[in-house]
Amino acid sequence: MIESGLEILASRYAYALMFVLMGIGLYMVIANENLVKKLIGVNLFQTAIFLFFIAVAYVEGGSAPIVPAESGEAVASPLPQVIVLTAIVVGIALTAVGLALVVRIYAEYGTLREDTLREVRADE
Amino acid sequence: MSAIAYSLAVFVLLSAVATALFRDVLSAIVVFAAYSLGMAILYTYLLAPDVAMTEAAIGAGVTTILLLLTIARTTRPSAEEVFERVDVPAVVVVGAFVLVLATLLPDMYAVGTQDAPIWGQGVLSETPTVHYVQEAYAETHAHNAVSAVLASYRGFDTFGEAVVVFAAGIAVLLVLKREVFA
Amino acid sequence: MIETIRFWAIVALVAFGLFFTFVSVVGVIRLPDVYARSHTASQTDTLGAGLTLAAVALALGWQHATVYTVLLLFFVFITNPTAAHAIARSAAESGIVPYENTVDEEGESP
Amino acid sequence: MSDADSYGDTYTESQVIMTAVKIIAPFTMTYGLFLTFHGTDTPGGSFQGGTIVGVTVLMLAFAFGIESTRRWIRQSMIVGLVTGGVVIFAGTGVATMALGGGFLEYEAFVDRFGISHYWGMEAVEVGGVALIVSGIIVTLFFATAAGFTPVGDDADHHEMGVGNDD
Repeated sequence: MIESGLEILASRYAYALMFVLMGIGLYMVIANENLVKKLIGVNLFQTAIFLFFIAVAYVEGGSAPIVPAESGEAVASPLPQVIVLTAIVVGIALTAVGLALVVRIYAEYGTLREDTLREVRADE
Repeated sequence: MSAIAYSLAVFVLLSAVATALFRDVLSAIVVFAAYSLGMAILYTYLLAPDVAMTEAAIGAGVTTILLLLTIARTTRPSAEEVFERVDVPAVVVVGAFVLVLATLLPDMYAVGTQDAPIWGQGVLSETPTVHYVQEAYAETHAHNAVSAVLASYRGFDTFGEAVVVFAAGIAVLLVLKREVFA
Repeated sequence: MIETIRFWAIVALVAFGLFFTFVSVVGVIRLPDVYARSHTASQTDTLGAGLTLAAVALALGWQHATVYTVLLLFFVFITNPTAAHAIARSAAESGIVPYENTVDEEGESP
Repeated sequence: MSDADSYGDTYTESQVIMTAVKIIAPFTMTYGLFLTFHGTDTPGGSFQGGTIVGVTVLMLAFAFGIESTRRWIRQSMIVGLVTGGVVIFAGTGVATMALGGGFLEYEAFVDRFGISHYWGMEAVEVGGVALIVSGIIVTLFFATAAGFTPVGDDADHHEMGVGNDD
């Protein structure tokens, strides 16, 4: 039972890592009070999804998707890699918009902590 | 063989935990840069050099710079203790989330196997992946299949992504109420 | 003969690289303030990574990848001291006072 | 100029960093352009190349001061890069439609001008994505570095917003 569980974990390590990283990202978004750290959590969650796509595209003993490959050589799938490639660039744009909002929030309320922000907004 | 992958996975995991727990935002940002770099190496190991380059330049470079600029523009809370208190209810919720996901693990295909449907096994014989790998050079004359898919097969999608990036640049200027950068 | 020399040269370079990396890790944990730590941390990059990259270049022999490795070595040697300099400088500008050992006489001078 | 001291304060000139950046910057610029132009044959492409070209500007800004780099680069150039990229990208798509194909269907170029399919891809990669990405990286950097300064009518607006909330 334990051995088969370990074997599943060993052969699917990238997916297991992705689940744990998603958990950590989610934890940062829920539990950290600082807005900048929340945004880092969003980024972490994003990278976990990227890891999933890349792990799907991976092929054991293959090579990078430069075609035409030598005969009989396996090549990693280009399609998930393209999706991740564009998603990373869109991700940084999204992070930048979030950071701009953080800068605005600080200019308006003078704090970046979520609990203090709630109090300030409740007082208004 | 995959000792490299395991050690990289452990490194990435540890730096992610450190990012979540450091109380000082500056430390969290620096550790997050290390995390991105570890992730980039992991992508290289998983045969995605294009993605690894992007992640190293954007994840470890530009994201870090933007985060640093933000805390320079706003505030960096002084930290008495090194680590944050662990929020127990959040850990319970997140733990339940991860456990539910983990039940999917036995049903997933092993990493790197060619039995997965994406490789045209089972009922699917002509998948996009198989087509791209076999025909990309003949159809587009580009050696790099990633570029071929990016610019040719999925050109319309890339156009959408580029416009999203363009819109994000405008959105940042709008949020900061700037027409010029000065 | 020449192969034997090359083999032992690679082993020696990797060993020295690991040694300097180990020393700097110990230093980062043990040393008292940001200046001493950034000094010892830059050792990892310049000497540790530098010697290991030299070993890699030697092990690869004459091929394309060797050129990349040597270029990498060059950039590592330029950028890392600069980064260490930038860290120490910004620490000095933000007013961090160097640690002074008041217990014994052989404390390092800033 | 009030904004000069708002973010000129953290910069101090350093001979070491400036020299190192002077040595490194041509290499990173070349590498970025190599990745952009050679992306169809080797790993790399316009997203990576554009990012590295953008990061070169960021590096210069760190060495020589954000304010002076921003003046050196000029507003119109960055805006031109980004909008030019979108226009070239969309223009390539519209051109293929005008020649009787679908949007970004490069076979139309092959049929009409007899050039390889490859050149349509290069137009989109180099002319479109690389310009957009490099311009946007620089834009995001300068915009975030400038931050938000509430002045004059902005402050009034803020007051009004608070009043509406009550």
